[in-house]
Amino acid sequence: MPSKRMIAAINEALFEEMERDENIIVFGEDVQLAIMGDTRGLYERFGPNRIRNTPICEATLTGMALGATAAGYHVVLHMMFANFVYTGFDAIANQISKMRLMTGGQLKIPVTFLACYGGGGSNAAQHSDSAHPALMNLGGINVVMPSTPADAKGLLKTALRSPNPCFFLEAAARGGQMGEVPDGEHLVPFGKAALAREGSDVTLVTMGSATKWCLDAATSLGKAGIEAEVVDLRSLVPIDEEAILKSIAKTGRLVVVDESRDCCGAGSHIAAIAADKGFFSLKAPVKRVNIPDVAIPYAPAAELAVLPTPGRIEAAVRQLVG
Amino acid sequence: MPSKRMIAAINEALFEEMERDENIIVFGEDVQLAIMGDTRGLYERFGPNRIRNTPICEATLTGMALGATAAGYHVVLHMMFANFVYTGFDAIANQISKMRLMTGGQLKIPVTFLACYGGGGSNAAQHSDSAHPALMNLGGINVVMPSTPADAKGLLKTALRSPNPCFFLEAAARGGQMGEVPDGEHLVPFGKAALAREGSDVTLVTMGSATKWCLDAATSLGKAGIEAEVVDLRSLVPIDEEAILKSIAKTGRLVVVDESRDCCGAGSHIAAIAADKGFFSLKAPVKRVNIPDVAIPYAPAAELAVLPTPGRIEAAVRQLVG
Amino acid sequence: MIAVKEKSNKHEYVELLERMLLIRRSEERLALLAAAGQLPGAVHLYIGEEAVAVGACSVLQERDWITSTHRGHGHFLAKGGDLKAMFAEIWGKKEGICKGMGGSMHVADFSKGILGANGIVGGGFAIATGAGFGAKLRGDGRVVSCFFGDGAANQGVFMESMNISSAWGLPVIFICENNGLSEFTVSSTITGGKLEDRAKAFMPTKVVDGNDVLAVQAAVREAVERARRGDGPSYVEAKTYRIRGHLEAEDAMLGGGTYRSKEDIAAWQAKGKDPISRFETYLLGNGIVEASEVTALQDKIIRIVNEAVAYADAGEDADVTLAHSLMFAAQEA
Amino acid sequence: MIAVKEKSNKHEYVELLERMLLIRRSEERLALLAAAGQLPGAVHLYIGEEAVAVGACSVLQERDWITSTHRGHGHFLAKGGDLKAMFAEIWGKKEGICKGMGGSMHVADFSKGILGANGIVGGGFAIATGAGFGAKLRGDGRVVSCFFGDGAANQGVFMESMNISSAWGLPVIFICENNGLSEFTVSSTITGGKLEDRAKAFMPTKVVDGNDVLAVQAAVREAVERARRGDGPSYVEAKTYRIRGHLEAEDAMLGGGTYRSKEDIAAWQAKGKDPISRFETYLLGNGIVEASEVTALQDKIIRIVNEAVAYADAGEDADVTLAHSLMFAAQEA
Ligand SMILES: Cc1ncc(C[n+]2csc(CCOP(=O)(O)OP(=O)(O)O)c2C)c(N)n1
Ligand SMILES: Cc1ncc(C[n+]2csc(CCOP(=O)(O)OP(=O)(O)O)c2C)c(N)n1
Ligand SMILES: [Mg+2]
Ligand SMILES: [Mg+2]
Repeated sequence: MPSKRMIAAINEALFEEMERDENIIVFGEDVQLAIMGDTRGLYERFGPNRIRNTPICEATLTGMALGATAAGYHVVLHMMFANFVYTGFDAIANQISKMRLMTGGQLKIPVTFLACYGGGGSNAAQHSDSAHPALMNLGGINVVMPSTPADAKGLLKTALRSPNPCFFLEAAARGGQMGEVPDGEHLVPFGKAALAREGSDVTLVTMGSATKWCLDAATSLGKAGIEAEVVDLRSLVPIDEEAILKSIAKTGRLVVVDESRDCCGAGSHIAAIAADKGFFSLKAPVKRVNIPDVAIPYAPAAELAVLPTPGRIEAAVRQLVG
Repeated sequence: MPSKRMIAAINEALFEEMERDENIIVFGEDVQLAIMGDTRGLYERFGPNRIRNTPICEATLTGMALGATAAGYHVVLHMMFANFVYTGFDAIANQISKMRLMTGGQLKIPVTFLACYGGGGSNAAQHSDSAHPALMNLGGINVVMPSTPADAKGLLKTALRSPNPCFFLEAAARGGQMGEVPDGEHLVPFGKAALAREGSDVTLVTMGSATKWCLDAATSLGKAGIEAEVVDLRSLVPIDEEAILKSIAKTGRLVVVDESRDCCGAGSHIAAIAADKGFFSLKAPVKRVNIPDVAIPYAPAAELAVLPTPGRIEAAVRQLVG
Repeated sequence: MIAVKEKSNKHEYVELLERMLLIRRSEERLALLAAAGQLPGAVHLYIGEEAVAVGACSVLQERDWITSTHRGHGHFLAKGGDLKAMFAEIWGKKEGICKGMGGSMHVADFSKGILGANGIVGGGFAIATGAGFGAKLRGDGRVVSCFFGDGAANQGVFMESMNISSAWGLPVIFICENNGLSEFTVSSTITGGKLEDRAKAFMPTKVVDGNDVLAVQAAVREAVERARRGDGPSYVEAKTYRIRGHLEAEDAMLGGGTYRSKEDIAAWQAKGKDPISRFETYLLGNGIVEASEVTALQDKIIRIVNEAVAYADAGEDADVTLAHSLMFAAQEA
Repeated sequence: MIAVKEKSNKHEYVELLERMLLIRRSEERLALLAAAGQLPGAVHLYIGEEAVAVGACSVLQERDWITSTHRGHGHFLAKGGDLKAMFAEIWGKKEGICKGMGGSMHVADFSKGILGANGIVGGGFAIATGAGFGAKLRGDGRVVSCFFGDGAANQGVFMESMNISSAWGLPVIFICENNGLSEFTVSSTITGGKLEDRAKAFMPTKVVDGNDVLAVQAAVREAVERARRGDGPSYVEAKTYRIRGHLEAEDAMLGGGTYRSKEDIAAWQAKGKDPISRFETYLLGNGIVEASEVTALQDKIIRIVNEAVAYADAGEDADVTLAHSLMFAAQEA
């Protein structure tokens, strides 16, 4: 399998699916010259009717995505940074996540949102948020977060064939990460976690950007004789509860690692699942390593201090094991 | 103490604080004739410079609230229904919750938001959401949800003296609920739960609209010999972890009851706290009774079926006790 | 839906009258039932504004799209939505057009191009613009009519949507129902400048007497033709008035407060102003219809409304499990 | 900040030149350092647009407010912000104006009326309107200048804020920095109609040559006077150009793509167009300053920039615990 950068795998999924399905259209701010890199070359290949730069007006763009599905399109809306999801949040929360139920199921909403999330670039508070908790809470929207180029391709292809709205979230600082990517048809189903590392002493449940940090922490812990299992959820809505429960049944210990703020974050939700359905497997408190309830600071060291980096993960594990 | 309706207690807090502090101004859509009842009479008393109807433009109103603090005002912005918080979410999430840190603490942001949340009125999906999980996840905003008229008055007075942004959330279906309300100076501090009912068999942690349902369930369970303790959090940010942990140390069992959707909801966050810091107290799985991950349906019976009503609470308790 | 005619004729006129009467009579029934506490949720009536929806939709084809508002019954019926299915919806029944999941504020029928009433003020702008973008890409000559109120015209999505529609030449007709009111607020107190001027920055505009069904029809017809030709969006502002309260529970919510005078309401209800009695007078006065025909029409409408009430009454309660099963569509094989 | 003068004179002219030079030279230094990978985060430079901020702020008082954009260094310095504190901020240092918590996109100094640069395009509109509302309520004669780009003018909050400002007669000056570009998009491809016409629906407007500092100054002065008199908001559009990339990392992000020609950039950099060389030529040509004075000024500015770099270099790293302690203000006793 060829090794590719994450961003190239995303680009490949877009190319392949747009070739396959002429109803897929892409729009958003600066998608033509591809400010985030992922949509590069689509304009040259598919032209202005399939990919188009928009004005800066997120509130309308999100609602437009819904409207354009009436004409039979599968819309890909690029939101650039996850913080701008807040700017366009009304139509996401009040229209897209509710319209199918409100109309008694009259419509399908094949809309795939792309957005880059997370810190690591000293982009400060307005360009470093992870918006997934707010999206997960809406109920009507799938949310996926790949951690490898292969999963990025496979999850995005699944999203682009789905009749439902989906947020495909890209870790802003990880576009350059390399990995093997299967050529052509490669679909990763929603709601299936990947076992990123096997281990017997503690389970790290994680996703997206935090997976690499977990694997780094696990390697380091391994040297100290602590074997961490790393479960990469890949999709948050739907979520693979079984994979979580199976792993904690094996290890009895859980640390949830996620790059979103703690309060009502993804980590809390996963911990809550464990405390309910996995309760009898647990031998120790469920720990969360995530972003504290603060805005992301600018200065590099200050930013790094609030990210769920390997050091913090290791420390949490050591509270449970050893 | 005089008995008053919830909405009257809120109104009283506004009157008293606006008398006390001439820097408090109120604006929002239809606050003058008081479409939600809570701001009634303020216009006649304080006039157009202290309370003013605005155009319908939530995205600007939330940002304006921040801007007006530059002139030394404590702004009360009424958002009407919690769903409209999504419409004005950008300035809440990207400006208000982050501006203090982003500027190195140069400003205070004394903004109190009022919004009515929750179901029970067959108002359908776009008028029945509880937006608190998304707000709790932002990190820079206090979130309070009274369950009694006295707490409504006391929490709102605290909010109106706070230098920080605060969401004061009113249960839409509970404005008429009666309760004794202390006259004059009555302040309820943020971050202090109330023990709404003592019990030894199971803890119900709840807040706002769900408190009444918990108390009803507890009464019914009591008849069957199951004594439920009801902890009414009153404030969600900051949250009274101690009260939660103290109660589960006593009962060993926890059901979290909240009127927000499950995924990354307030209930998940409370369960996560218990699974971490309260782990060794727990004798049974932590259950959550809340809104499933769906949009709120219109038809009364269908709406009721998704609310965390006493029947569902009782059923959850009986899974743990008995 | 009312058929498109090259030339106005009696048949078409009677259809316009019939459709306005259907809206009026069915909403009067809703008012009665709401007052009796027999309807769930909030009910926002369109009474007094029927000429706007009916005039506008009379020049649309079934495949054309509309987006509507919280005050959406009139648009739904004017665009050919089924009264029985709408009543069943408001009653919260399984037979409702949205299976009882949406209610009054969300009546929609995608098969008839009705992309939904909307509880979010301004919620229709972007949906209409997106649909217009879709239509433009397909090049199939479809147009979209976006109904919205003068209050909604203060939402920024109005400008955003006009900008995109104009920059990209989309077939969108922005139809402002200017009734001078935003809930309990007199719109002039919260509105800077003239709404029409906001639109003028982007597209051709026309302001018409919104209680004159033929005037609305003519203005929208011109806009539709322009849109179908590929010449882009237009703005039509219809000056009209809401006779009933903002919602049927208004009196209780006002707690004795007032925001308009009884005289104002009476003036707009007068024969020369009310869109329906005025059009009747016009048709009778010009000998286009006979008094007996109008009476027969009135009787027919009452019958239709009665039948719809009976239908909704007899319906089954909504399926309480739908909230769980309908949120996501099943993946196709 | 540049003092307000009844009549233009040499002193004032030199101040305008000096302020523009300060912005130019300090940003040129930032460009070099960014290219060398020595600055954290994204850096958006104002080079080529200095006349707008400097002309506008020259007629503001210290107590007046401004809101700024992602391209905010120029506004910050023009309104009297301290260069050392700004550099220290961009360096991520404790001595930074925001203690290193905000960086380039968030430079703010509330004590000087600078209500913050803003990473959200259009983020300043509502803040300016709220501040203007506050000023109006206080009746203290303060005004607010809201700087924004032509791209931001497509955000709906632009219309919403103009509506409120006009409906309530707020002392807000909307200053559009029309550089024809929104990131890598040529704005004309995503913009319907003329921006000025959007504003005309609400308030007096004026379009000026944004590279002519005196033209900007005159237009903004008129708007400020109107606002102080209580006569409400104005719109001033300054036609200008961004010489540098959207951000300093642009080349890498474009991956070889282009959105404008080298010739365009060169044309705007020409002596007759560039706001600084043009103003210098004007001052020299009219005998207002001598060449030696300009040289001395240039030297002085270089010294100031060097000192600021040294100051920032010598600063302490930002306190990593601040994120925790600064989120909420302490309740007063
Ligand atoms: C985003 C949003 N904000 C506020 C409301 C509450 N609301 C419902 S109708 C209305 C007034 C709408 O006025 P207009 O658009 O003129 O329509 P009209 O009711 O006059 O037909 C308001 C403020 C809402 N439903 N949605
Ligand atoms: C809400 C939001 N959407 C998108 C962006 C990304 N973005 C940053 S600058 C910019 C272009 C702004 O153009 P303009 O307002 O003309 O300012 P200029 O850069 O030309 O000075 C965009 C789209 C953003 N920062 N915020
Ligand atoms: Mg209206
Ligand atoms: Mg620009």
